[in-house]
Amino acid sequence: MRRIKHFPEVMEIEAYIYTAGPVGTKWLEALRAGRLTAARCPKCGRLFMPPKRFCPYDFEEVKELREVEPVGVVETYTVVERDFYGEPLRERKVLAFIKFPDVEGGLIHYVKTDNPQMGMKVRPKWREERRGLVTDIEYFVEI
Amino acid sequence: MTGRNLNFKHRVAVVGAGLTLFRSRLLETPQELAWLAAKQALDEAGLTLKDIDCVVIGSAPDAFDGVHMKGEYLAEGAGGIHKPTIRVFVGGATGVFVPIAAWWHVASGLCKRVLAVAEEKMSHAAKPHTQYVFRYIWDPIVEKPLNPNLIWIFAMEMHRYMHKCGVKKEDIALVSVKNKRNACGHPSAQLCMPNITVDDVLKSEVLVWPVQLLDISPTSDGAAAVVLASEEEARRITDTPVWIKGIGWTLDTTHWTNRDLAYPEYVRRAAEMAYRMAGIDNPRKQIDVAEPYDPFDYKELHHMEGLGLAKKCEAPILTREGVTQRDGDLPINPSGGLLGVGNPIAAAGLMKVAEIFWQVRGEAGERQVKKPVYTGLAQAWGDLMQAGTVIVMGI
Amino acid sequence: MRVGIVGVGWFGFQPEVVDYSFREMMFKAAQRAYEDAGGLDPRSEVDAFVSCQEDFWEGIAISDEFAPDPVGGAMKSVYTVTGEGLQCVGQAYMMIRSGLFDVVVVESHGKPSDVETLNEVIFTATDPISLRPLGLENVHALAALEARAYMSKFGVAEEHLEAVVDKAHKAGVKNPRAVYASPGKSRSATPVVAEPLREADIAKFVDAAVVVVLASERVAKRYNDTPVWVDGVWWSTEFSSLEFHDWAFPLHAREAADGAYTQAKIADPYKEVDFAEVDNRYSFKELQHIEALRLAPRGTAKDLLADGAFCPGGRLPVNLSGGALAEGVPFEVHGLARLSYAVGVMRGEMKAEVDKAETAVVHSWRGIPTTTSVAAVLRI
Amino acid sequence: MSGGRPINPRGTRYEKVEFPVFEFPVVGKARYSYTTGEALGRFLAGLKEGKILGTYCAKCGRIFVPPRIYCSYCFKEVDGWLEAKDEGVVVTAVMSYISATRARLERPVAVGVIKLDAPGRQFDDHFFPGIMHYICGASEDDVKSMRIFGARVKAKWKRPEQRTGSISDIECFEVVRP
Repeated sequence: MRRIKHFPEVMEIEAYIYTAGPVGTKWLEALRAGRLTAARCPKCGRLFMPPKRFCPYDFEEVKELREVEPVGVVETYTVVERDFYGEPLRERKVLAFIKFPDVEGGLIHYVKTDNPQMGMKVRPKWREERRGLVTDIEYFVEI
Repeated sequence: MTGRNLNFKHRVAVVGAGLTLFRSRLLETPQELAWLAAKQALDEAGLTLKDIDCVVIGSAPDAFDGVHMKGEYLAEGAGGIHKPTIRVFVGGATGVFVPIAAWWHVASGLCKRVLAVAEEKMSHAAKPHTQYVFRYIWDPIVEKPLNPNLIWIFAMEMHRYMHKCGVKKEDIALVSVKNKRNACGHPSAQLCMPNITVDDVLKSEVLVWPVQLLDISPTSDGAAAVVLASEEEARRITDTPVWIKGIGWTLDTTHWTNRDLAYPEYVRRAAEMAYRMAGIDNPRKQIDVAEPYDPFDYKELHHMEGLGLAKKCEAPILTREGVTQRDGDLPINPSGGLLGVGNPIAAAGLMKVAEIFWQVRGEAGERQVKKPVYTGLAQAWGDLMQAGTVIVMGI
Repeated sequence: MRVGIVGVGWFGFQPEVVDYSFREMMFKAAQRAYEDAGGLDPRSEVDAFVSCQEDFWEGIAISDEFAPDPVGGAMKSVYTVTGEGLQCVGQAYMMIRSGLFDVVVVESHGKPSDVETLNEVIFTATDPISLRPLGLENVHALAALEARAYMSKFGVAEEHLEAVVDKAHKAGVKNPRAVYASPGKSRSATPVVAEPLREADIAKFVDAAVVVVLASERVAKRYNDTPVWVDGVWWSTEFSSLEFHDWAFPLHAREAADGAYTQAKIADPYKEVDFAEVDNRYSFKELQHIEALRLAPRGTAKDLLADGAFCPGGRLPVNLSGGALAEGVPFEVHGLARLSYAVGVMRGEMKAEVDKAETAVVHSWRGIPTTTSVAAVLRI
Repeated sequence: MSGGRPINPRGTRYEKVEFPVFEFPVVGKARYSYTTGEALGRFLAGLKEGKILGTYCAKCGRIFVPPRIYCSYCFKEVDGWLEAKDEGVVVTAVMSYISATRARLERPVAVGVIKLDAPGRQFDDHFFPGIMHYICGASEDDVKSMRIFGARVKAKWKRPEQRTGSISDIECFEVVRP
């Protein structure tokens, strides 16, 4: 019995427009100004980056952003050589999780280095033209 | 169905509820919306996050917020970190289903205090238009190639109901007028229209005849939350716990083009399940206030008949006679419903559960119905004219 | 009130099931499960149905619409959990213990072969503000970050991953469902994908559907003389965003396991558990999850595995089925795949080199980028 | 807007976007190739040949259009295939003035559910072979006056070479004028 076995379709719209909430918007505006900040919970004093509008631990409201020294430490990293479908990438990329002293969380971002190390100190390399996104940091470089 | 006399060793009560504003566009991220509602519910119950041991999340299509595995994403905002957190999903009926799932979290004895949070942020799906996401609700092979608009299916059901029961559009418009005026008493309301008239509804833009613009609830961002507790905990938390007396839900066959849309049989079955558990045999008399799901005005009438609160084709008559007003004998949607307060899909159903919670406790302020309230009902609907969820609550 | 598994049915476990749609796969799995439950009639003997599924896996905006019919749940109490198959078992466990339900059917299905842009779909699960703008070409890189954190903290070397992959492929040969079990393949012969993970460290995807029938102690014997009892099931979400979770150790797996052990009154898992089926969709995860499930002290799973403790015939066999590395990852069905294999071993239907198979622990994780695990304790 | 709970519900409303947001283009990011399976695979092949195929259950007598390999009511495999006629009666119909993206249409289109004839089988309102489709040859007044309910309609097929094996191989169901 003849059959048409597949039916191609999509579940797409044109584009999503994500907003970042009151604290997140200030965080993105700080990025646009080339500054790293973290959100501080008034009750437990933890600093959160990426920022939070509420403390996940005690559910208090978080309003205040604090400036953070743009010096991070590579806590773990990977050298990505192939894409999900197995094709080699045009150029290898180093993806890392970068922690900042006394800050809970950190940033998952690219590091431009030929010799990635655990515990390596890095600082952000900002793009000239910034739009208020985590990609305003082009990548991190070793200090 | 095991219909034995259902007195459970674990009675479960609602002890707190919270809501955000319902608006077409809110700046908060979905996590923050969930947190705003959850925090308000905890505050009202006089609890903090560390008192919660399980979390149940409700949110409708991921394609609105634009986040895959949305349950994981919302866990933080719903207070679910380092805890068992689960997301249940029955389309639009999710809002009333969240407390149903939270009920067996407690009734099973595995959890003592459960946070049930429903959230929806539809404004992320901005381009080309929020409504565009509804095209992915249809059967991808048999229906979607016709490039449908979701309002088609509601209009077909409404027209079938009008045809079968001989209902006029004027009768149906009365529901929209009632709810959009009632909403003016609700602090979260998106669409309070104090002076709306039937004429306004009948003159509003025709979208898909017989559905016109003011027949519909708006798309919204918003979140709602309730706190459930075991009997022992509930008595310690508050002296006015509102018991969950009955739960019920039913999903009909997917193939809505094979069945008559004039009467929601699946809502009747869901109500029957909840009534049996709550020991209700004459809902018209024993239910003091009800919040049936009203994404469209005709749906309130349609669901009143499914819930047995009106005989078949009788709901428009009761509405015309004012029986369903706040000072009527059977107040329906005193909150203002989805038509007036707003329709952030999953959170809309839980807003109704919160309304019944406040009505039973006499805390609905301007919206409080005139007659004394001992037993109330909230109902949600969803999927392709297919899912009915019912919860009966009371003293 | 104990809760027993009285029927299990599966269908598929093929890289691409071409001739059956996901609904038809659900129907086939349900038919087998009901047959296994002594010819149970879903139209009259089942109180509720729970389906585990996600919208973006199916490409349908409210995918729970399609749950009722294929499992016999039209006009019945059917609902969907957007979560892991084992979380659905957890819901059924709660529903039955509440006293309102006696027989609950759990279903999960996954058809990865239908998804053409799988990396982008998985990536849509990341936080829109903090991670999505990066546009990762390979979401497995996030798992690689966890791999290095674990391996460097506990001195785990590539040879230990080699041992896990080797064990999975050899054990999988005895599992009729394990399409990816190929004993000849050596891990080092496969290319590096995201260092330290090579291709062989990453489980491939598979189309599958599994249905499980659970019943209360009151009625279980009507459907099966030897039910496998679910004595504990628990789940936990560690965090919503990866930046705040423990990169080196799956706390969520530890929290889920502790919850399940407490319910099942297991004080010392290493002594009281006979065998385990855990999530090894990345090779290093098997070691992490063995330790998280208290089957080995932290950092020692690699050594005990090298001594053969967790191999078939060992002291506490882990993944007799070969796990996801051999069977493939069927999206949310993974937990039920582990559970159905464990039930087969405990009933003696699956020939397995394990001397005692009376108490088993089954675990599943929801994969990248989640921090959610589920664990269940089974007894016969 | 006052009185009673919820007290001071919160949320930050905004009209226009004048602050950093992340616009995430989605085109090309959620593509699927659905496996039609036995039932819909044959259904689509049938449409390409100008036929509307269904399955039937001998135990309860129900006919399934669109077809499926299981009877939802008896939970058993269906007992065989049959061809439904490509004509029937309108069960419900509406007039759409907007497209899927909510944009106004120049000319409204009628859409409805059509109960298909299946010779030798009768159905009640509660279960019948039926599909949703466009209805042509019906005026706005036909729909608004509800005269369209129960009207006989017949499929208007695209030319064979234009057909691709999809529900859109039928252009619409045309009202049969007596």
